[in-house]
Amino acid sequence: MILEFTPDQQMIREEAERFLREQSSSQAIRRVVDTGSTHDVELWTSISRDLGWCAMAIPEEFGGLGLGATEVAILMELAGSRLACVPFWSTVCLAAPLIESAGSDEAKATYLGAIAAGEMAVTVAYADLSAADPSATVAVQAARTPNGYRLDGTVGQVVDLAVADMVIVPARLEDGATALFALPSSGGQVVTSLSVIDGTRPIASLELPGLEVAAECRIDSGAVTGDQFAKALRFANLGLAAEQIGAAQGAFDMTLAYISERVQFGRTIASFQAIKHRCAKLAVDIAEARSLVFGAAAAMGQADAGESALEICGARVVASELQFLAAEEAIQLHGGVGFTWEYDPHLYFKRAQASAALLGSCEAHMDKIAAAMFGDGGRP
Amino acid sequence: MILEFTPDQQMIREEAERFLREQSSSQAIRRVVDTGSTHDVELWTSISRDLGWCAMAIPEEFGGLGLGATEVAILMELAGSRLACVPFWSTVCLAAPLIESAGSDEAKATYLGAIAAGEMAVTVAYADLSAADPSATVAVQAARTPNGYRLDGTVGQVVDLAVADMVIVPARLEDGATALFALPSSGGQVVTSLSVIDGTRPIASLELPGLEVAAECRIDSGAVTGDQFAKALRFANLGLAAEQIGAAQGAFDMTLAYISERVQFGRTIASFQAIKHRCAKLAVDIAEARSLVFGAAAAMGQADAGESALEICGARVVASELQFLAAEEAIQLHGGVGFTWEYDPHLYFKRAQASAALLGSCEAHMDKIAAAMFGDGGRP
Amino acid sequence: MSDLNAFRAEVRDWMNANLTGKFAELKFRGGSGEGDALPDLRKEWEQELARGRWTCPGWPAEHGGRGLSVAEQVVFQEEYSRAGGPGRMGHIGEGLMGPTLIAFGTEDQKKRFLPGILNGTEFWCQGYSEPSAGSDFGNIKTRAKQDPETGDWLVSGQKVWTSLAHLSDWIFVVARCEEGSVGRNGLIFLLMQLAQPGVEIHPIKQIGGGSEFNSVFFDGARAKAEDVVGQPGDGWRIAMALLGFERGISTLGQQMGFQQELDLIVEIAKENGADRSPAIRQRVARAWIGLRAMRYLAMRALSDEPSTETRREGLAYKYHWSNWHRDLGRLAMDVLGMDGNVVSEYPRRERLQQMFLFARADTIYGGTNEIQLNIIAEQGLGMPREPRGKL
Amino acid sequence: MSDLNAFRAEVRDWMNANLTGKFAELKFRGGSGEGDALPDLRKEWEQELARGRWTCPGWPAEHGGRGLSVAEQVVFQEEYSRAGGPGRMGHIGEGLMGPTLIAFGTEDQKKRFLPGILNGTEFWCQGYSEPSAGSDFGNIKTRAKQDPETGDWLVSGQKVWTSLAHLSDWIFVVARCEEGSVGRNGLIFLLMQLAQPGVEIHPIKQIGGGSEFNSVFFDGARAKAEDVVGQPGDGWRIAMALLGFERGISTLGQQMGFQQELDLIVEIAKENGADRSPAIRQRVARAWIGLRAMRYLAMRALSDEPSTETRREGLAYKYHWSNWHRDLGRLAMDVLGMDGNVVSEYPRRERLQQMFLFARADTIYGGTNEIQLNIIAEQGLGMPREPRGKL
Repeated sequence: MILEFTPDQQMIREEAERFLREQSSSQAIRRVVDTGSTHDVELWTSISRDLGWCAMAIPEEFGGLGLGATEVAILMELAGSRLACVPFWSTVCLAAPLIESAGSDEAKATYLGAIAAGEMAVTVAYADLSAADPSATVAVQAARTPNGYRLDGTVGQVVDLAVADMVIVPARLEDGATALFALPSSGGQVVTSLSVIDGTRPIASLELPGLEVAAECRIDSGAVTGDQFAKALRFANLGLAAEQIGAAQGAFDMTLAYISERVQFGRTIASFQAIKHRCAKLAVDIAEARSLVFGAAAAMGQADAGESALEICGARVVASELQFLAAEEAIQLHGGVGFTWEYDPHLYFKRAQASAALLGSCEAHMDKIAAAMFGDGGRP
Repeated sequence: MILEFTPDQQMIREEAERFLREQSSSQAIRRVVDTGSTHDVELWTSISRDLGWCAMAIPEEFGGLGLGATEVAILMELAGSRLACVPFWSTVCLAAPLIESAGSDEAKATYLGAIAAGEMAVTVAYADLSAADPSATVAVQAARTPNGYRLDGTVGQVVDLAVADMVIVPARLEDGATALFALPSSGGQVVTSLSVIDGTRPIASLELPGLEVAAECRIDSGAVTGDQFAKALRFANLGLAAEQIGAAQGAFDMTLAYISERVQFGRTIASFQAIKHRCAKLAVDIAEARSLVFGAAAAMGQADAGESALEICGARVVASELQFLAAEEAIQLHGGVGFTWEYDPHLYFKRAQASAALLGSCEAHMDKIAAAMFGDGGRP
Repeated sequence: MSDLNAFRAEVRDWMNANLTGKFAELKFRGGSGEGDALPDLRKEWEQELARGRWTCPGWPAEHGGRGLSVAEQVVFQEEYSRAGGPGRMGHIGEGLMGPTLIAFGTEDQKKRFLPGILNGTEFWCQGYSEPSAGSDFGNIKTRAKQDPETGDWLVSGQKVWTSLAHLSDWIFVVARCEEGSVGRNGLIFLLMQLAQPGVEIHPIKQIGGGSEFNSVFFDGARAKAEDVVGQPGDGWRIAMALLGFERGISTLGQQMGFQQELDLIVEIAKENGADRSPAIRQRVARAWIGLRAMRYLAMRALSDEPSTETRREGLAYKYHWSNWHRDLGRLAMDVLGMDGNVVSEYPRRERLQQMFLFARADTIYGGTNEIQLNIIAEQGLGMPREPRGKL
Repeated sequence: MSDLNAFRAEVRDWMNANLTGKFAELKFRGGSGEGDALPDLRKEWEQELARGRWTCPGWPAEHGGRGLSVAEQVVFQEEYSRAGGPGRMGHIGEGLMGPTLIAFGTEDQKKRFLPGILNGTEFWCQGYSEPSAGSDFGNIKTRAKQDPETGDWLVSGQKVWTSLAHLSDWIFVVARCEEGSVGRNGLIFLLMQLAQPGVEIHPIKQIGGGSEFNSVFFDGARAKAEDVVGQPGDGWRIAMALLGFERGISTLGQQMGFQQELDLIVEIAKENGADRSPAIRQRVARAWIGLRAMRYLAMRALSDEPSTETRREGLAYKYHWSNWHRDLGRLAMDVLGMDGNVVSEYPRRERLQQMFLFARADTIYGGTNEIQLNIIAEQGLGMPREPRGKL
């Protein structure tokens, strides 16, 4: 009834915050962005191996800590606030839940174990990651061969592909069923890094020109169902929403600090009431979005799946809008320096636009909610 | 190229403004609203008979002044700013253009002449005045009789019906064509005044329970075409948009005056920067909307009809949104007294909601514009 | 959890059993915008509640309450609203006056006033706002002068926006008791009977036609010497503490009402075809999102040991719900279309029309939007304070 | 009207005949966000324009212009943009410096500087903003000290946000020439050569990767005694007058560019299916409405005898276009979807991406949104002035 963090959750939060403040500084982000690197290697090692963040939501039987969506949301929020350049979301929110939901027992033991141990970054090559349901279309065809399968197809944009140790590829079998293939980074697929505006999250294209893979590469428990995809994607959306509100908070904190120092007309910018009211409105939006994200996280296990899915849709809507607004205001309230490369607002701004384009537009999420409310399955 | 009022237009404007400031005071409006009257009889007599406003856009051959859309928009804007309780819009913007566009020569001579002379308030009983195209549906059936026609049907809401001396009823003939019938207020139709939230514009329902009318009541030049309706409705929309921006300006002026006097925390409310910025944004919206309304009015005769129609759609969108925002801010910035009956903001507020519901929602107007831009005839 | 469910069932059963007969007429009535509706029957209903021990259930047992936990109080509010329980005439007494007396009142005051509140026989209203001190609470001008003979206080001045004063028995009044004092100093917190010479109540007609609010004029009206709460001069502290007793539990009941309004909008849209409009659908979805967020926001704010963050979020609550509700009113009218303008006896439509109009007050009373944003910026974000002018 | 049409045809023909060959590469280039693109060729293009007598066509004939009417200048701007004429390197000289010299310059200054502007051989930039005087023009700290021997002025300080300084020959500088003066007093308006010791130009890398703006550092750099415009101490008046010469005619050309961007968005939406989204359709329609209103707003503002009302509306213009354009950038990216994030050589996409990023500067340079709203409130609506602080 009362929604608050447990003392353990509070501790995870405080420690993660302290760690990221030191390790994912502006300088660290710029080392990645300005050199076009895929990620912050050192930071990723710390997070995955030393701090065990990747183990958080993996069930204990696979070597994880068996904690829940709230703990992951806490970490995603903080990672977002520092624009941490690591494949954390793809590994923990995109790939691991899919393995857990649709993977074979062997695959779970092997890969969830490796993820929990911090030995592996993993991503998923959905055909269209911008769709509200990225599993609805499949870009890769899988044909059985004597020794395994032949994979054919191209996926235009795969997040964190160039840094991942493994990519999970949903592919269509001849009988129309969808299978999952796990390809190690050395697996022979063609990976082409794309130059992107948001340099904090790498994207690459994936080409599978008739790639022959062994039968063991197939990791699903026998044809993936829509429900299995949906369950995994709820987690991905929740994690993304948490990251987005974190990035909004990060941009907002930076802005508050700047306008409290910067003087114009003999006053700090923060002393102008019009600015105060805009900041206060942002604070209201943050309160709204954070409540919904953590409320949805807490309800995830308890509420029925349909209700929970709608809450997560809602969380994505408010988080996407909030993140953009916070970044927009960061640029505007920084004034002249706000649109320079040297200051950080543009990093948050580019990330905001790029994140909003993932896993469904606000409109698409609201369409889903409306369809449920009107009980008519969608726009008539 | 340069868009400005001619000296004549400027003069019309200044005189009308002076007149309305005196004659359509808050007290005058309240005499109508608080007693549930249909209109301000004295004001209507002055406008229609003494000042000749109804003659403005009627062609000279029918006794009018032969001026154009700009002059009517000027008057509508000012009438709106004072919430003048008169059937000016229905007579001049709704009915007269329909008679001019689709009426027989006799009807034009008779009725446009009477309107120009200020002898007649007229309205039109469109089946659904809330539709973007109110002529698309017809609620009344007309059957030929030996002496004329028998009219059957009900129109739920007709603006200014209870005050009009005549109502024009679009009716469907047996052959599917649409005819116009002019019924004097004594014509035997059943008129039931409705109690409405916006007491500044009366609405009544019209019942025609098999009413027998003479053949002369039919006033169209022989089946009304869609183009004829569309032309008349462009004028109605433009006039309504002008009225709406006027009402917005009226609410805004009232608000500016109030906050310049009212003191809180030892300062006038107008001295708070957050309030200043909101007022400034309203001023921007007013500038935008007024420019579009008068630009569209000036282009009406010149640009091609399609282009002009879209501009008028756009004018309705910005005018409807502006009117609501200005009224909303009027209530909010008046503080506690803003939601009392005693102060005027609620009059503007109720009018804003009621006006926005006429002749198409903002969404419907934008749909039309998008259909033209994408060249696909509407939402796919 | 199962205890809560049992409690929920208890409330539901009681409401189903008792909001019947003559009280059935009260269902969903007396909400905001029509707080003055059916007053006599609603006072009877308060006594019915008292018989069920459902007045003041959050008060400690030693003062006649049930000592319910926060979670239980939330459940009560939710079930009360879900069942259509009418707007509470006793709200000010139960939620504000009672807790203030329990904390600051004398034994005599508790003995004299708490029973009337508990039994639903005495009704209270609030005398804070003044014409020239709408949002500016420090600018109070109503004066209290002590009668040297009796020790009573003679009060003169005007209070405004007093909810249901015309239907109440008592009013608590913040007045200036030290001549020449300014701002927060020199104020006194008085309990005053309304039915006495020197008190005049003028209803204020509202945008929707109802008169929930009043101006209350005092012209030498009397507060007994023993009816001061705290010390003379200490009124600011008492007044602020009183406002703090609103822990926001009732907001979860309020949200039930919001959900009913939203359901009504969906229902009407399906009937009149507004559900075919993509823009309306998106707005309906957005309203649902905002309401869901509101629920979790309230639940976070109920934490017993709020962090800086949840405290900051708590400041956002009033701004969020009031603006959400105001927008819901517009959505309702846009769904109704031209019919929204026509006043009819059709009760669902009327409820939405009244909501549309009265929700305009939501962003004004109890701290305007502008004051809320100042508070969030200054107290929540630590931004510089707005300078006071010298006009 | 027919004269205007003939004139329009003349411009169109000239552009079609001359924006070809090596200049074809310049089409639609050098706009905002890439003002530093292809500088050498664009300077050549300025000289090509000069040969056609299309530089400074609004200047009076006696100073080498064509003395075009406002309407003709609008036509020129429109046709120039429609043909894809590149961003003008000579804009500051033609639009700001020239008119200022014509109004306030000495005969000698006119003789020395106007020809270079007219011929497209000398390029100017603007030295107004400073790091601690972004929007606060009265807070200028750059100092000019007169050399008692030569009468020249020695300038020290820093200007910032100077467009294209690294590609310009001359800069006009507002500096403080009276020690101890504050605000608008004691300023001087100087013309200074950039290629001299004591001037350093540092490009500022922008959000989109380009470097249109610069910081310009002065360390005892010299302005000749004869290169003061107006009197020492009179700099504020000259500086303000200069800003006033922007009559907003060029904005109608700018709007042509906006229309092209909107057309591009529509085209891409049709290709990638974004046109099936009702929300995108509504936003596209809204953009069209805003652009159409912008056009009429500009046309009203061009009136020779503006009324109070059109003057007030004119103040709204910058706020309206810059925020409209900023929103257009977001719409473009939302239409592109995930592809919007990928940098490619696909020129239509790249144009929209650059627009999305650089439009963020639109609401900041040339007076931020916040300054514009202050001006509208104070000058347009007569609301009280914002008090200056004393930090």
